[in-house]
Amino acid sequence: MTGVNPFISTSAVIPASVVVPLAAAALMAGFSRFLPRRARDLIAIAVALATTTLTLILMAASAGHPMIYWFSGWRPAGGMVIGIDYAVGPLGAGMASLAGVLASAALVYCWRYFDSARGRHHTLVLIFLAASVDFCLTGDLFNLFVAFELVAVTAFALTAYNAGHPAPLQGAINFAVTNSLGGMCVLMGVGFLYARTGTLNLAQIGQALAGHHADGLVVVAFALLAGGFLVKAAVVPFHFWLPDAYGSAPIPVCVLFAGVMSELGLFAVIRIWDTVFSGLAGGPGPRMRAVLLGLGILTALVGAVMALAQVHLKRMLAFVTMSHLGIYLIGAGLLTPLGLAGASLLVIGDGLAKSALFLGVGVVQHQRASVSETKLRGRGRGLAVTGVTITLGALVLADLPPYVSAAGHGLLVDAADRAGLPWLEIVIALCVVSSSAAVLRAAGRIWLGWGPGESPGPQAGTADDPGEESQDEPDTAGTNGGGQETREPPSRPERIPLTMVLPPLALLAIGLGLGLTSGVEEHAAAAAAAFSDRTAYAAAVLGGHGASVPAADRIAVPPTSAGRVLTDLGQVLAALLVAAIALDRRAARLRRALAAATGWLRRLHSGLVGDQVTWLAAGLALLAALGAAALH
Amino acid sequence: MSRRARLVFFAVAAAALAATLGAGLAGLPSFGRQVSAYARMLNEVAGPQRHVTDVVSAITFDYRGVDTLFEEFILLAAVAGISVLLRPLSDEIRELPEDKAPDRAIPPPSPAVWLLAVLLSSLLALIGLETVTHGVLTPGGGFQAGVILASGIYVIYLGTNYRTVERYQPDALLEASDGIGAAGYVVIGLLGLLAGDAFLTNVVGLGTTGNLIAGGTIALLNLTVGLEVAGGFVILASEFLDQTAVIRARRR
Amino acid sequence: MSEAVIAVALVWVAASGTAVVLTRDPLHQAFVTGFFGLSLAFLYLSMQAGDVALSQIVVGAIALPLIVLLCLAKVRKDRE
Amino acid sequence: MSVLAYGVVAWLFLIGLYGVVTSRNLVHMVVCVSVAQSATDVLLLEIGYRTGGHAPVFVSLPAHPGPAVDAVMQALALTDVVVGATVTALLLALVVQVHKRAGTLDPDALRATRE
Repeated sequence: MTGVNPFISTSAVIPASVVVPLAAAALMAGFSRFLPRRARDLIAIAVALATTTLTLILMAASAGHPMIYWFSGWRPAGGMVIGIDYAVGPLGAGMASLAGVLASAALVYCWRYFDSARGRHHTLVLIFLAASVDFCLTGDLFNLFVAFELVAVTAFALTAYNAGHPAPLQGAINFAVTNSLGGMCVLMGVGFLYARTGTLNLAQIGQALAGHHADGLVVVAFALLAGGFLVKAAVVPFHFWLPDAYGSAPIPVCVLFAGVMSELGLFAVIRIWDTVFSGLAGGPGPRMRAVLLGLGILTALVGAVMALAQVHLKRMLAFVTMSHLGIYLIGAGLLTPLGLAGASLLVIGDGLAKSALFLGVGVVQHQRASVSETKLRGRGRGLAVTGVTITLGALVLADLPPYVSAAGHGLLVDAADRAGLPWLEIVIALCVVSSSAAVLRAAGRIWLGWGPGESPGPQAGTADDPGEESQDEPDTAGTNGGGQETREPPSRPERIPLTMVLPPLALLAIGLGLGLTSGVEEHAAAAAAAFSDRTAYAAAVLGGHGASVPAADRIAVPPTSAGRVLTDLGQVLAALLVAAIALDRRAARLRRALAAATGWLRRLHSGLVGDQVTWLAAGLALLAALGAAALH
Repeated sequence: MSRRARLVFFAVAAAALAATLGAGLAGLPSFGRQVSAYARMLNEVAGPQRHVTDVVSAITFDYRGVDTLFEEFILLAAVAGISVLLRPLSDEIRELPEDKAPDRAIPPPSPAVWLLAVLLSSLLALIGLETVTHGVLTPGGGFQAGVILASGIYVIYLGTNYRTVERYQPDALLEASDGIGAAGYVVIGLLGLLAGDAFLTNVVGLGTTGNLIAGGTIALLNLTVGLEVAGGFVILASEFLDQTAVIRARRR
Repeated sequence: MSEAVIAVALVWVAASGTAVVLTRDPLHQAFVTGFFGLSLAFLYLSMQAGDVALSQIVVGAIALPLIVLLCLAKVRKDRE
Repeated sequence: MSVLAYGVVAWLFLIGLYGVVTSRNLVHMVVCVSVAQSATDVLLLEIGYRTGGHAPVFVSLPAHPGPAVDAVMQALALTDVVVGATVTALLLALVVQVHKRAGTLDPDALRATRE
């Protein structure tokens, strides 16, 4: 740092990071009919890139020094918070900039081929981006709820973008009903905490609760808040909507969902734990760690098993996402800065890789009109670049060094060791290898023509085979809403546009670049330490002493050892091996046995919203019981 | 799960959830016995600080104005989303219903019905304008006024037929109203930044308490929200109406 | 006095909310929903929340039933 | 009184959930979601209520009007009413299209994501 107080020079950047995308979205909603198509695309991409830049500036400026911004100019007075604040730290700003990067990539990918329904698609993506930024930066509990709902409303509409097909519509209904109920839980939790503490500011609620013993109200408030956010984070048993929504949403939307939206749910859970509940009397940390780790392990395992069982590529990536979410929850749930740092790097690395995979699948879908692994067998010829992209992405899922995920994995494993839980490494490795192997198996079948072409198991009704394809192609009648002109026939260019091929490669390159950047682990550790420090956070928001506690810098980060690299390479080899076995004709009986053994799990994912809401109710009660055990 | 299994499972889960909610609700202060210091403080200072009599509007548009900014975009996103979902798809066309008796001209709406609709609509418009302009004084404000204004427009439709609606509905204007309303909120927020203060700071002259034009940006924000909501709700309802009246499957 | 009014409103809300859920036919439900919206508005008014009550009337008793009816009209037309 | 007031919140939320779980018609289900949603508004306003308090509107009041109820909770409930309405409208738009594309409104007959 140069000694200049970054707060002064960058204070206008903080509101700008939400104002820019919001203003653009509003103007596009109002006037897109007067803009040519190319202008809409260009504006949307430019705004997404600008938002990314602004959040990157915030990430750099807030390192080691949280930035507090009071909207409407209402600073706390007389020990009471009056207005709404943004509490900007590098972790939140980093998460926001990941949203910006992925939104930019998704919009570039949309260029030319994607029918944006007169720009409304771009409007929704920009609002989604602004809501994500708000979600990451806000320091107010009710504002967090509003951001949650804004993310949700845009996401419901984007899921069902291909409204001419039943699957996206049904996925959107499941998604919308479960997540709306989740939102209600969050709001009830907000009400409970307000009734107890008389404030909506996270720092002030935490201050009011600190040192007190949790009673029924606090426990239930925790369960409702965490439960609501875990619906969004798709943690078992709140996860059933996720494959239905991610499996049927358009490809650019999947990128935003898998890379950002679910992660926001986890982000919120850790944020409210760190700022609000961690100060409760009785040292609830270790017991809460057990609860979060249990949920994380369950989610990671279910996701990994289900990913291997899919032949629908988007559903497969949906379950890969879910498995990853479980792993992030394991990292964050260790409730140590090192664990959170590892999870953060994994969120970035895996988020970029998963997005690249989704975009690669999109190219395949666009060119071959299918997303079924078995129907696509041997049909990858002519799509070599995409094949390489998908294979690379899959290897990265297994923590191929020196990609940034490998660094995150290293931190996470080290954090588990230090917490006295070295066996977590095995759980994580199992899940990582399964996810990676599922995608490698698909790549082997599609591009090398290996393996049998038929569906791997005879599970009619539960076979995760794609039904009617929902193509991301022009699907709006006419061109100007009211007109009755016949639409252009869907063009299937022989050459794949570069705007579809390059974004996934660019995302992988960013991840590789971050992995090669020295000191990325230290930065992550410092950001995580600042994020986890409740007293420093409260002091920064509410003023008072101890505002600049650079405890962050003192987290020792283990150096990358040769053993670490060998373990990662071992995971990559294991993933290749599992994929090979999955494709080998001689292992057919093994596959059938495994499919039979996991049939009950696949049947649980019935895709029926009534079942999903029932699980939601049960999950809430379970979470309250666990919360009571942890907090009392 | 079979229906029966689901119902049994739900019964157990709901009982546990009821116990959970009960435990939380039991921790609340008794009904009507406590108001937070924060709220008491705002009730006391909002009037003098912001020259408004309706404290709720001061909180909505000033003290917690950012919440409302995002709330407006929830509405904008929902309207955009509904337009996307209900857009005529490639296998659909927009056409007015076929005339069952083509030789018979459609009777024009009777003057009495038309007059009644115009009267009712003017009344609603008046109530809407009254609601939006009194936002700083009495309950009501931009949102409620917007919905009332939107229903005023719909009452006019009741007095006529869909062919006329189809021809005269100003789609571009409605969309612009929706977009300008939302953008207007952002622009009014930027006034604070331009004045060297924080985003959404109330930097406009506050006026005299009790006047219609008081409260600075609170009154302005009420107006812009009214603009957005009115446009948004008409679009929203017309998307559903279009589905019923003019959008049909293309014959194969 | 006001306590009694609120108590009546609460019972009314609970009863009409239950009725909304138990009315399985969507067309009938649309009308019960309007009634439920009114009862909520009355409850809010009795709890001195004029702003919320007004919103609840325009949304719960007018806009929502209207959209439900439009939605049902479209569904019926599709079935023809 | 507390039991009645807070009991209604739990009742509305649970009866709404019950309606969603047992619904045979998507339109009915969406309306049940809005019933559950109204529980949150009732809760917020009850938390902000004060016996004998007047509305937080300081116009034409007697000289010593006594305390007012919580305006903050009213502002939150106001936001939530709007959020609930928009989500309901969005869900109904989805329902219109589902009926068009799947030919049914029975939630248990929708297996498009599974086939």
